Amino acid sequence: QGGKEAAASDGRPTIRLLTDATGIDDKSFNAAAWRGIVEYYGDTVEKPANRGKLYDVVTAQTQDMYIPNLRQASDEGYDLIMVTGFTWADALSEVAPQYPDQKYTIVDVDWVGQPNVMEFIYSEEQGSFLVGLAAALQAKEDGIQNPRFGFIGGVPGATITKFEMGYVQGIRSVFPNAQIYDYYANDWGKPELAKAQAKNWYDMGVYCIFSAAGGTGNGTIAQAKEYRNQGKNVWAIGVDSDQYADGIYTGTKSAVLTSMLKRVENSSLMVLKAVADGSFSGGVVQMGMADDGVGYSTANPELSANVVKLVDAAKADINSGKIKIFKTYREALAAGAAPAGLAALDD
Amino acid sequence: MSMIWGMLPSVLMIVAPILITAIGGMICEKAGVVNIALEGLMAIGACTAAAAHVLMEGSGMPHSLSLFLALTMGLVVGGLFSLVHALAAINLNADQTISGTGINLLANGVTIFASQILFSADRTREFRMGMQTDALGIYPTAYIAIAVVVLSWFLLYKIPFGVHLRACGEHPGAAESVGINVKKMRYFAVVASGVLAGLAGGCVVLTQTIQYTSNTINGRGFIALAAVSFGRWRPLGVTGAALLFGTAQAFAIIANNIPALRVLPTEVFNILPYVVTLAALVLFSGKNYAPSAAGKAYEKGAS
Amino acid sequence: MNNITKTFPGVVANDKVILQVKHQEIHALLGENGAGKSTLMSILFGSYSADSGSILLDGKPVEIKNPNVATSLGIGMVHQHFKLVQNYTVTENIVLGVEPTKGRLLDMKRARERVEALSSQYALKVDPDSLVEDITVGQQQRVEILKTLYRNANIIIFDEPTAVLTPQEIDELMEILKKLRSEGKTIVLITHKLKEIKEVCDRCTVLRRGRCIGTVDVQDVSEQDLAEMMVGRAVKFEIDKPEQQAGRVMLSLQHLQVADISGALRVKDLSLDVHEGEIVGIAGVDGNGQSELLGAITGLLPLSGGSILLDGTSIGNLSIRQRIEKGLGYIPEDRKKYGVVGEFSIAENTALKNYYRDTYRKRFGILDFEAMNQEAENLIAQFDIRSAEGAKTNAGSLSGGNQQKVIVAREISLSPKVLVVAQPTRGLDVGAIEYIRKRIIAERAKGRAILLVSFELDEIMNLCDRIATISKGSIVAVNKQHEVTEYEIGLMMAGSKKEAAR
Amino acid sequence: MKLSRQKFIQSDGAVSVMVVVLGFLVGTVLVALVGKNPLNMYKALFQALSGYNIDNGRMNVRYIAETLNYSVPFILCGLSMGFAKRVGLFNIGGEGQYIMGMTIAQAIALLGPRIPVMHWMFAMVGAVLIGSLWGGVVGILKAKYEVSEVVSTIMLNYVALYLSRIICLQLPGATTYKTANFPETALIGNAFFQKITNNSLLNNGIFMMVGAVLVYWFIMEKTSLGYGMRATGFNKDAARASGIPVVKSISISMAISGAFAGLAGGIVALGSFKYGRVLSGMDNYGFDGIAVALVGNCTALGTTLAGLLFGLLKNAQALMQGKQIPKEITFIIQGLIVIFIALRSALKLYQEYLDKKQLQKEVGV
Ligand SMILES: Nc1ncnc2c1ncn2[C@@H]1O[C@H](COP(=O)(O)OP(=O)(O)OP(=O)(O)O)[C@@H](O)[C@H]1O
Ligand SMILES: Nc1ncnc2c1ncn2[C@@H]1O[C@H](COP(=O)(O)OP(=O)(O)OP(=O)(O)O)[C@@H](O)[C@H]1O
Ligand SMILES: [Mg+2]
Ligand SMILES: [Mg+2]
Repeated sequence: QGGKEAAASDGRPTIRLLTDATGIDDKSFNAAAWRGIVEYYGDTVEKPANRGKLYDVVTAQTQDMYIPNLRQASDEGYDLIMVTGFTWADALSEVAPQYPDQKYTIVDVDWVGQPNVMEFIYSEEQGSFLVGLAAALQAKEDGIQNPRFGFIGGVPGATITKFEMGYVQGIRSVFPNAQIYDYYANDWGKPELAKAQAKNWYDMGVYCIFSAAGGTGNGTIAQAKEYRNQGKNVWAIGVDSDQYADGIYTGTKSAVLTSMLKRVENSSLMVLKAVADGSFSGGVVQMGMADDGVGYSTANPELSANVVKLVDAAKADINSGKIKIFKTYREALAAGAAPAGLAALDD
Repeated sequence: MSMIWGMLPSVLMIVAPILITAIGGMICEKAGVVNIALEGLMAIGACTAAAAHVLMEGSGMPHSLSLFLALTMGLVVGGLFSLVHALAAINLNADQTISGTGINLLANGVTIFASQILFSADRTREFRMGMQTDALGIYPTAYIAIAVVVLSWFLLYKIPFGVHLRACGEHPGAAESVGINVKKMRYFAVVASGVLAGLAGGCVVLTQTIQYTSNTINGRGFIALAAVSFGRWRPLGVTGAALLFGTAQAFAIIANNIPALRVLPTEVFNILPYVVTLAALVLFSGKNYAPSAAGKAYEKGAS
Repeated sequence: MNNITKTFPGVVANDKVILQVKHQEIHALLGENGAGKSTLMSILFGSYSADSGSILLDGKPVEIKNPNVATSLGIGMVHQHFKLVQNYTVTENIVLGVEPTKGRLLDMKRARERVEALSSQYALKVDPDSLVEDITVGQQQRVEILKTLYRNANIIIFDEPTAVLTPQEIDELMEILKKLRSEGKTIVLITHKLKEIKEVCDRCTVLRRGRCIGTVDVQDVSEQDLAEMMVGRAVKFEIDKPEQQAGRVMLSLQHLQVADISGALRVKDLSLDVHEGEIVGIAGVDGNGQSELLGAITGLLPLSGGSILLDGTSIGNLSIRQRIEKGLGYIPEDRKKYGVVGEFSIAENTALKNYYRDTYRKRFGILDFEAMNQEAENLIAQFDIRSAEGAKTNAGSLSGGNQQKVIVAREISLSPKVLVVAQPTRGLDVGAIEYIRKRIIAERAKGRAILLVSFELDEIMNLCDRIATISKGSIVAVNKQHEVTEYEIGLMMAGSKKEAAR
Repeated sequence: MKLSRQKFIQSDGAVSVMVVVLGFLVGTVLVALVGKNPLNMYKALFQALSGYNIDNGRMNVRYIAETLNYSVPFILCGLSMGFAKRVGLFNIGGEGQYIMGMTIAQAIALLGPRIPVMHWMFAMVGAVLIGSLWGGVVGILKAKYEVSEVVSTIMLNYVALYLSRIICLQLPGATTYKTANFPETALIGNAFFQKITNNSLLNNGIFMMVGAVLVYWFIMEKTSLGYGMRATGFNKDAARASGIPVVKSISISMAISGAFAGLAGGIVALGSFKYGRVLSGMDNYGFDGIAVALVGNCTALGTTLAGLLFGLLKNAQALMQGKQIPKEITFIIQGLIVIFIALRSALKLYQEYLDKKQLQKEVGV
């Protein structure tokens, strides 16, 4: 079962996805990577017909399983092994040189530097800029005076800081002096904290909250749903995948105004195609907005057409370099693009 | 100050499930059975309630009816699983911590396994709308918790049933000799703790998040267990203990919003509730308030 | 009760026992420890169900499945070990299980009134609002009696009610029994005290090793006859105790003050000397500071004041182990709790106090289990300890008497200068009692200073050279054994000075 | 026949084996119920046990080595739980002790003197010491202030988790998820093992684990210290009355108990990783150790075997998933085994029932 031995006769490559403990239902990069894989083989997530034949997934319960799981997958002769998230970087750096003929790919990392590893990194700050911009424009459209905004992070660190900085700069491009609160729950799995903080902020008059906090972020969405359902004009912003559906509270009405999209599925598709046509090579692939790596969701019908138009316009400016987005708090602060006193950390 | 008052509904949201579970644990220990499976039972209740709500809501059932039935099912399944503990602890004189540990482990697997069967995913599908707050911004869970506290107090101290139940935890031999069916009482208590833990699990998912994941309960059952002894096995004491935990959690958020406190590492506030509890336990140590027969198997007729 | 048979794992507790009790009589049930008396009565009371046999009440067969049925049939029981919830009040305990209610709510006011009424009707004085843990054993017994009366029992079973009472309290109890009989109650009295049977009982049934030996009219038999029926052979009541000269002071208690765990002062300014080669008895009703006194001497409880000298050195502040090393031996009252480790073998139990010394300890703290076993085998032979697998038998599987022998063997083998002995024969059968008492007297002959605490006046009178009577934590008087009567001691136990008693 | 049945019921080992078999049986049924082939589960288990892949006939010793390596923290945390349980305490704090051990080992690895061998030894000693401190505190609170060890260990688990973050974030090169790489001198990898096991993670930790098992057995069964502790565990009052320093016994035993878990943390930190982790959640070895000890009946040998079983299940997880068997089945099997262990007391009741029946027959009821 699995592995090269079972490769399809049509020459499609085999792949194993390795994930951390959260698994492929994390609504984040694991889910997206899986979605891309499934799509490549013409299956759907609900009915992965070729699972176990051409592709499969293994979830590591603890981090000390990363290296053994990588080696095990390498033994089984898959054409490609995919891992997601920077926590896998060290394990991959260790294993990849030992299996020089095995192809690997990793998402969110650009420092493995092995000839048999294709590395994908995403410009999260660009997508985050867009959702910040969208939220600010929507607030303006709603006629809100001095709207305030919130950001909830999981565990602080450089990656999450990219999200926060992009978001902050997006807002500030509309309201240069907008008040922006931030909060790090220090945990990826405590929605109650995000929910309590979100309620607190919404009560204070915050208009929109963007959370990049894994399962913790579910609390924000839950709170936004409740308040919208009660008729309050507040929003949550989804992250990684399009969380429009998660935010639906009635009919097609969703409390998720938009989502910062990080299309890891594109990495899956790209790398699988590269393996199939023999163009696979090691090195870093930067997935920016221009490459459709990041973006924002327009699924919510309440996101006004005008806002969409303006945000799409900004996209062009980002691509052309007219809008410059800082990735670190240090830089953003120095350039005056972010307010002082945020809890973001650069390492 | 207004910020702290504003946090009250959130504090209640966090406290309510812990309190409900702790009251269940208290009743159980009052009857002489220690239940360290609270954590697992909460998980089972949470998973059941979330799954049921998703499925019923999706079938077009009225929202509040669906919520009600979901909670009920969480409560029933929690109660059913607690029967395992009851059987082991009451009929078979098993070591009560062992069967509790077993249920906790089992719950890890069973909830996810069930989600895979129902939703082909490691978690339940997300529901549309959980519980709603009232005009004061307070969830029904807070009222459920208050009702549970009052009811438990009434049950344990105001009617003969409670006197009988407590006697089973203090001196089962005495209870047996006056015709109280110790096994039945203990069964009631264990199942009550399972039911309340299941209910509380449902309360957690339906107020704090949008779906059940393996991380949803996240130690709350153990905190409830601690609240039982910290609260000295009295409804009011347990309420106080649960409130302390909830408030300390909220304090981490409040501290975040006060610039002066932001210089401290967040972890300091994360640690706070646990350190406070430890300190309080040392400070108020001395007399042992635990029911004297708690944790010991009772063999009929033994004196 | 007809042909009642009841087995426990490993024991036939009742073997086709027949018991017939008449209306309004006081019927004694006599037998050694373990004869099956409690078991038989537990069957009558529904706590156990018999393996076979039948019960007839007023000629009609009844099936007593549980205590509830017994209660509804008018059968009540005062258990050997009181069945009282310690942190409930007297009233709560009495009404437990049949609480008066108003609607569905507890009506403690009415309960209290009922208790007070019953308590004055039968002259059973108790404070209805006290917690049971705060009242004396005698009072607890009254609570137990009130429990049966509250349930309108017509047949009341008393399981060894006098074991824990002072002679005066026993007299009171006998009066209560007679009063109950005159009020129309039928009473079954379990005891192995022949005097009591002669005093109040009408008829007596004797059990031995689970079998029914016979039923007799008490008037027709002597105490000696009853004793022989009970034991199955001729018995001697007194033990030989040669006169012996006491030596120098070995244990000296000076102005002891001891508080119990809740902080209440239970021993007040107590002073007492014990000499080499003498047995000093502490007579008193349970709960008058004996446990605290024992705790203070052995080191289980801290001293609040005063000092303890052992052979001249102060041991009051030493650890328990240091006291043992200085030559203090202790045979505790509660052998299961303080005496043996049930899951340990006999060998591990006999080494419990000196396992860490060079006898059993080799290099690196390794224990010499071989030596332990050998020593234990010696003791087993020497002390006639009956066990299934010799030194390797788990102590928990031994009978009570043999567990006690293990403890006695351990303590005596350590050759202590002072031996503190508490209730050494409680719950043992006649053979074991004789044996243990002989060993204690043998220790006296070796010149040990022995302090004996017992609630059984018989035992005190039989064994001691001097008797110190304790009441409310203080010594009322110290008397030579032959200069005082049981009756006088009884009065002093109740608190009056000896002079007053005369 | 009758005798052998009695022997069986009384033999803890035999019953444990039966319980494990039962757990697997139920697990098998569950797998079949969800439409998967249970045979695949056993193939995965067999491969994790023997290194032999039945499907393609390939042999790879690395799987055996990984099973062993995973079992190291299970066994050590099992010993931690078991040691406390033998003294009558329920140590739910293995996780916290493990985390603290891990943390200190990481700190010493990054800050300690880079002397070969000495360096990692220092780190391990540090892990053991902090573990014993973390456990010892519980013992002292219990012995001196009667604070329930169940409550205090639960509290200390969380304190450890967050304290570990605070400490690790201060270490050189720390980001919010990892520190700088450890110097070579701090690692406990074993080149020989790597060579013969196809680069498994098996490391010198296994020697420490074996040492710990021996120490456990030696202290418990052979020494006067262990004797005093067992006496305390079985009957605290009798032990105290016999002069055994109970407060000391309890404190020391919790300290030793914590030392085992601390060592587990140190071994995982320096054996399975080349950098320090800044934890954001728990590894759960400490909690699983509870189950390991219970399955192993708290004896040295039993705990070792139970730990190996848990290591096997863990190593089989990935192999099972590769065959589309959900890994949760391993948790279910573990939980069932522990529950069946609890039900073991039923066998004792059954034995008593048989004895009684026998006696009744003799008496002729
Ligand atoms: N629950 C039990 N399980 C096993 N054996 C028991 C049990 N209860 C009593 N026995 C045994 O049955 C026998 C009869 O015990 P019982 O308590 O009826 O004696 P007794 O005559 O009341 O003795 P005592 O004078 O000591 O009260 C004894 O050998 C006792 O050890
Ligand atoms: N309540 C009980 N539960 C279980 N077993 C008991 C109980 N009471 C006694 N036994 C067991 O019954 C057996 C007989 O005990 P018991 O103390 O009655 O013996 P005995 O015949 O009175 O001997 P001794 O004269 O030495 O006291 C022992 O093996 C004891 O462990
Ligand atoms: Mg006996
Ligand atoms: Mg008796």
